[in-house]
Amino acid sequence: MTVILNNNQDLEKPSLINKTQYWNDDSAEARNMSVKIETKGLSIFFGEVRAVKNVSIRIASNRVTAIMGPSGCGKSTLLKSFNRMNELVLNSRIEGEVLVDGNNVYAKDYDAIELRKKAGMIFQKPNPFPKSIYDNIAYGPRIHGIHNKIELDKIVEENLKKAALWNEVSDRLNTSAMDLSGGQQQRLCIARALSVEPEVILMDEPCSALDPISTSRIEELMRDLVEEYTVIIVTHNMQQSARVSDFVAFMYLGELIEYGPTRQVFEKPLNKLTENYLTGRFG
Amino acid sequence: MTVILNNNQDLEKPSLINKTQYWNDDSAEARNMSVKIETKGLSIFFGEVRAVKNVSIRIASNRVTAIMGPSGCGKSTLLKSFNRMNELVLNSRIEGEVLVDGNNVYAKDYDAIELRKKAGMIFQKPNPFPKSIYDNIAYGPRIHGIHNKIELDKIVEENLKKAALWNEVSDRLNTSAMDLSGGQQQRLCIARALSVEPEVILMDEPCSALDPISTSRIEELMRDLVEEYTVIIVTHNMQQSARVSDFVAFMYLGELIEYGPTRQVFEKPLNKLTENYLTGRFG
Amino acid sequence: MSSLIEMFIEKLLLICATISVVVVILIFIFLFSQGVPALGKFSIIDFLFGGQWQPTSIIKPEFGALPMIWGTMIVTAIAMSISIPLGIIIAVYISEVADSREKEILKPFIELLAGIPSVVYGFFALVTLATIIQQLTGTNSRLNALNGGIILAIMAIPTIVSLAEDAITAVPREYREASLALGASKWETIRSVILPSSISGILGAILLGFGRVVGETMAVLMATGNAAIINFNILDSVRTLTATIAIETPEVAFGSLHYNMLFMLAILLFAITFTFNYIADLIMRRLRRTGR
Amino acid sequence: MPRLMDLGLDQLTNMIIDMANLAEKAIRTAMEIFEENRLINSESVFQISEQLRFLREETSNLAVEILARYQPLARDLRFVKSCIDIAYDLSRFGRYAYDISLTTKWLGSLSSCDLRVPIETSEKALAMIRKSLLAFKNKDAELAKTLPADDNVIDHIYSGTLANVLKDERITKQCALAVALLMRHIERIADHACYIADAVVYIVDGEKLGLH
Amino acid sequence: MPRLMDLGLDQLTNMIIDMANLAEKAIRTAMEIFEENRLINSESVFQISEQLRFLREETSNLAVEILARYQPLARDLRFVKSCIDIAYDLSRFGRYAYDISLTTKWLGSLSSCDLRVPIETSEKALAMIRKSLLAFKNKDAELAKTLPADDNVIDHIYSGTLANVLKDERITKQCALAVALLMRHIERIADHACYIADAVVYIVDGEKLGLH
Amino acid sequence: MNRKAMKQLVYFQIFRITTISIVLFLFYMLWTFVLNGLGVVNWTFLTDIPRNGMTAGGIFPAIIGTIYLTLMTIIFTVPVGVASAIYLVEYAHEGRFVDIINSAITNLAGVPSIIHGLFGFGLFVVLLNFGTSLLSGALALSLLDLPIVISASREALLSVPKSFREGSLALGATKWETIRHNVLIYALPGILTGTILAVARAAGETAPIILTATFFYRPNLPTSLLDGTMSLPTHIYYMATQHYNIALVQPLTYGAALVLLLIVILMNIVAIVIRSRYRKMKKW
Ligand SMILES: Nc1ncnc2c1ncn2[C@@H]1O[C@H](COP(=O)(O)OP(=O)(O)OP(=O)(O)O)[C@@H](O)[C@H]1O
Ligand SMILES: Nc1ncnc2c1ncn2[C@@H]1O[C@H](COP(=O)(O)OP(=O)(O)OP(=O)(O)O)[C@@H](O)[C@H]1O
Ligand SMILES: [Mg+2]
Ligand SMILES: [Mg+2]
Ligand SMILES: O=P([O-])([O-])[O-]
Repeated sequence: MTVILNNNQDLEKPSLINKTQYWNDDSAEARNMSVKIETKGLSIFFGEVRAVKNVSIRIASNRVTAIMGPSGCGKSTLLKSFNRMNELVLNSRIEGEVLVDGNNVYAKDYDAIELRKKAGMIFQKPNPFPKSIYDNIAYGPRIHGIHNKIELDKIVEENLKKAALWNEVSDRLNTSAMDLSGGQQQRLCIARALSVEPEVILMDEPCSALDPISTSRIEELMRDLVEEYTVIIVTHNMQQSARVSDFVAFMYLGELIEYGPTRQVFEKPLNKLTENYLTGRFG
Repeated sequence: MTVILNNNQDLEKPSLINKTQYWNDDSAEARNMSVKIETKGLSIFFGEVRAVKNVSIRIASNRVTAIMGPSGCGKSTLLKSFNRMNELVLNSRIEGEVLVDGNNVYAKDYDAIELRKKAGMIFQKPNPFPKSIYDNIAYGPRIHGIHNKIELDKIVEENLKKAALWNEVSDRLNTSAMDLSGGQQQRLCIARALSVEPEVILMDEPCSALDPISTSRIEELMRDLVEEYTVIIVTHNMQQSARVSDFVAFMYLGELIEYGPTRQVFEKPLNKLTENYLTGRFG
Repeated sequence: MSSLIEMFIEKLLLICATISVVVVILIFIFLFSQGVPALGKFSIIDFLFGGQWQPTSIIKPEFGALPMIWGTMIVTAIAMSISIPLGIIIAVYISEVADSREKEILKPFIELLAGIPSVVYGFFALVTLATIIQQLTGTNSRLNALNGGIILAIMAIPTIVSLAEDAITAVPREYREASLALGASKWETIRSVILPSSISGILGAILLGFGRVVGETMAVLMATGNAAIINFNILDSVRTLTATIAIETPEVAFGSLHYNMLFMLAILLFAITFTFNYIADLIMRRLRRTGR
Repeated sequence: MPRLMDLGLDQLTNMIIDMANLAEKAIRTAMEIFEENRLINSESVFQISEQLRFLREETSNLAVEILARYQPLARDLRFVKSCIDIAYDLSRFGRYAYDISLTTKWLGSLSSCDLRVPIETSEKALAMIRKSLLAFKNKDAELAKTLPADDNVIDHIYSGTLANVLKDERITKQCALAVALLMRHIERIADHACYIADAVVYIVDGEKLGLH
Repeated sequence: MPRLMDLGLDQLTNMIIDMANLAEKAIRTAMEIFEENRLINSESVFQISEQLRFLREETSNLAVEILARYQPLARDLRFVKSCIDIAYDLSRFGRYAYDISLTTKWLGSLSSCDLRVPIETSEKALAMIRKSLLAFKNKDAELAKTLPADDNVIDHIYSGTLANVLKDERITKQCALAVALLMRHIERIADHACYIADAVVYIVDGEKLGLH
Repeated sequence: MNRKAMKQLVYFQIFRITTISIVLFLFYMLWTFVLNGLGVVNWTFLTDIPRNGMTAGGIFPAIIGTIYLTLMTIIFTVPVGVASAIYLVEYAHEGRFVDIINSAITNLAGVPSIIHGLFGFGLFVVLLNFGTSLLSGALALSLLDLPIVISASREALLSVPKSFREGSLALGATKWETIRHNVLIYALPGILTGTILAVARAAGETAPIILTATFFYRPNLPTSLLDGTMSLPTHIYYMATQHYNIALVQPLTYGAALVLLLIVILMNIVAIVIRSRYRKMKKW
């Protein structure tokens, strides 16, 4: 195809193909892509249960990576290991390594606080604090020592803009965030996560509580964010994953079964399990 | 196309086209179809709020009719008016008529209990009773005076089979229904609704709490049920509606904006609002 | 037919539900009908601001409630100033800091304490606590405001802890996660997210604790010494409204001015607790409505 | 913010436009063989035709991908669906152009033949392609609906020419064959332009008129 | 319980099979004109060709509908996608058959010509169609992969025949033209049978081999 | 360790120490009762009447009095309380009337127990002339317990998901059928827990009955509703404050207090156990 397209400059301009289907360009780019997060033989235990089993995965920066798989396969657990949120569960224990920018985040002297600044998290249910919109966004920066009003104002505006929410709320920054609609709340949460200048954004089924219209807003936002951040999303929704992700990781019973460019995995999965899952011939 | 297909006996056998796309055969059949439920100038008020505005709709028997529209447009309210469940809300008041099998169910001497037997309801969240699987199904028949064990056994088995659940649970009818998975629970609720021999099945977003695989099970079940029952489903999910419904009703701000065969509404909606909603250019 | 039964049942239940209303009204009417006649014979000003309570004086009975109001106030103040901080700290500890094993022990234990009869606390204050305080301070009135205050604080702590703990636990897990995911420490999360968002529940807990303290009878009766004098030393004996009613009612002559004045004390007490309970209720209700 | 799908739809549009340009180029190149009596190798037309075939495949791949990713409905659905058909029509143009270019290969040099009618008609057909593409670009159903008239004109010329070459004894058998073959290809081109117009009407109005 | 989508996929399969049968019938009918020297009116072939065109449209409509309704993935996606292409290939068979049937219309009676090679080769091409369909029905990638060899044989015959008719002076110009035209159409038919085989391999293995 | 973590550690340690001290203090309190009471609690103590001017003998009449009072309170409050709760949760629609009932209940719950006593004294003892009797005492206690039973039952009913009711109604069950077959049974453990806690409270209450039902010394058991009685809480109070030789009887007082404590704690434990079992069982 490249041969043909080369004759047509028109087709070379930024387009869907270039934006979400870079894998068209063979895995060459994939091989050159910089790795943001990497796990090496990662296993995560809850007491006796081994929720994640010996997973080694390299996640590309500035790409959307989707983690998929049947319920209970360890998607959320894996995601949370990237910012050590799984530590909050009593009895949880890990084996193996999680490297972010090449550093093992489970090393003794690695600061979980810094890690969580670096890897923001968006949850399934929008969870704005019961504070004003402004205070929601300012929360993180304040925690990290910014109290200058002008600076905070700037941060709030900037991040609301990034989250495509500024237009809708700029005139009511001091009203409660709880009065926003579900979709707006989720975008607020994204803005809040952005406020501490993360490099990675982890999303755990961020749209499963939203209506279809809010969902597509968030999906558009994801594609926007990936220009600047590394986005990792857990989703049950195959179409969503098809729409937004560049890479798909498929998990089953705690293991990483398949991992590759989205188009390839969706069109031609290598693993029979993946195939069955994608075609709904599962369990 | 009919011309062509007539040459090919093979194509005439029951198939997707015949099953879900009868509207291919022009509206002739639609016009001849028997009407199960009809509303005439139906308005439903909650106190001062008019949630449903002057809706007149004729719902075909043995078809799946989907009610769609943005959140708060009155879908659930309309659905509930079909078995008078909306009466349970204080301050609710109706104007106009709802005819089931030609009888106005809001007439003074119409028995709401009988109506609710006739029009079973499935809710958004699976709501099995915390009883055994057996007792869940037997609940309705018992309430209506059947206590003979043999008869109940038969009812339980029959309806579990109809709901495509028998194979999965026949060996543990006495375990708690709460131990079933979400999708199984929802099918149990369907079996429970079937147990009192309804003619109509009302479903209010029956899959919105389920994973994709359970969802497709329920969707397949819906297509099965429609052979014997009239199915009305409220759903947010356009693809779901496209998959299972024969007719689509589109509501907006309490009004019925568009109503027609699914393929036609989805391919060529007549109303601009419907068009915008379907193409996600809404609000 | 079946709808007739349905209707009958509904009416029956309705009647039962009305009983509480009737009782409250009855209490109201009764208190006022027994108390208000006293105002004809004794001015309300003297009642509220009179410093002397000598109901049985043959010469000139005095019904100044101020000493009891003072006593109630000082005991309550001591009790609350101890129980509020401790209650909140323990609530936070149990719900946010303690590991699940500690929690499993602490929670039922606190609940259990809420169920211990006040007379038992009173007896403890009377015998043991008073001795301890006396040994520590060297005061000569064994039974005093401090003693009463401390025992009331201990009695109020379970109430405050369990209600505040409920309020804190009711803070959605999502807030915690959100804050932690932003890189806040656990303590920062508690201070900046959890406490602010459970503040109304905690306030309700405090107010209910307050109501319990003000209305408490047996413990103060046994712990404070019951001297109806105004005194600014917390190591002196005081007497509360409740104690006065408990002590004097059995001996009073029915229909006498003293009898009526006891009801006036009850009205006063009722007014105070009513006010606080009402505010607490308002807060709790708003809480429930907004679902926080 | 544009919908994610819009990126894909724009891309589809661009690909269709590119294809239309290529198709026009193919037909023009093929016809030039006769116009200037140049003996252009049909190979270059074949190249364009193959490009079109590949592009058609790409377009329909993209369309399928959009369908499976975004589940378009209503107008979007009609658009994507139609793009598959239009791409097919456009790829046919390439094939017809190639067939035209083969005429000399089959029949030898036609320098002695009077090919003015086919050449003129091919201009008309090219105009129809441009028109249908304009209608597509602007989603102009009214413009699209004028194409059947153009097609009628060409049909008319076609049957007239056939009758004429059979009747007129001065026309050699070879030339008659050449004119007939050329005209038939041009007539097919006009048909496919009409199909495109059809698709445009369907995109805009949701009606399948069957204009041709 | 079958998946809802399966009903649609089965329907698609049936339509493809029907189309293949029709295509075979069209080619056979067209070739009969020469075989028995019957002057069958090309109209009946045209009818079948038009039927195929309509069926292709129906098939691709259904495929699009399945894509938009069920969002198939993996093998299902490849299958639906391929059905669109296969239906296109099959509809082309109809068109080639029609073009074949037009040969006599263009060149007059060919009773004097030796058409044994085209007729034999057409049987080979028909066998390829049947084979590709069998591969499709049974999702037999291995069988599909044998088609390019068959195609090579036909390509060989084609170029050999062309050389032969040019060299052999006993063959009249008209006959030479007829053989060349017929062989070219048959060669195209074999190509499209290969495309179908290609699609089958893609469905089964997910590989686009580009067999032809 | 960075500043954040340091700060957190300091705070959390302070919290832990505070909590542990309070818990230890309360354990100490309970321990004094065990230590001082265990010596006197024996079979005679439990089954004998007080003797020698209450300086010897047992607390049998007090125990029986407490049991009688408690049982009567249950009989008065549980039916009315549960019925009220059912009405409020299942039938009443939001509105003025419900608001009135609700605020009456909260009010009633907030009335200091001594006022219940005073009210009972004035109304039952004096005006209605029931005298100082089981009936007066039980009625006074009932007023105090009623809101507790109602609240507990209401919570239990509210915790039964709305979907159970909808599910049943949608099957054509009537409202009462729904409540009986598909609501009450699931609320029962909750109601039971609440009731037991209310009962425990009644058993330990002092102020209301001191004015309405009990005597300092009344060794013979009550034979009618209109008889006065002894009771454990008041017995403790009297022995601790009114006895002519407080110091002498202190061991006996400790014994009585220990018995009361054990009764009340036992009931609480039963309630807690029921509740935690029920929580584990309940899956909605
Ligand atoms: N806190 C926990 N304690 C014990 N086991 C746990 C805990 N959290 C998760 N697990 C177990 O770990 C496994 C993986 O859980 P996880 O939440 O990661 O699954 P998931 O893929 O995210 O599922 P879902 O799609 O339902 O969210 C499950 O088997 C689960 O039971
Ligand atoms: N019990 C009620 N009291 C007052 N207003 C109500 C009540 N129930 C619904 N409404 C109002 O009626 C309108 C229609 O509500 P309904 O639940 O039918 O919407 P819906 O279309 O089902 O929305 P959703 O998709 O969010 O379920 C809404 O505006 C809602 O606020
Ligand atoms: Mg998860
Ligand atoms: Mg609804
Ligand atoms: O609880 P009281 O001791 O005040 O009755």
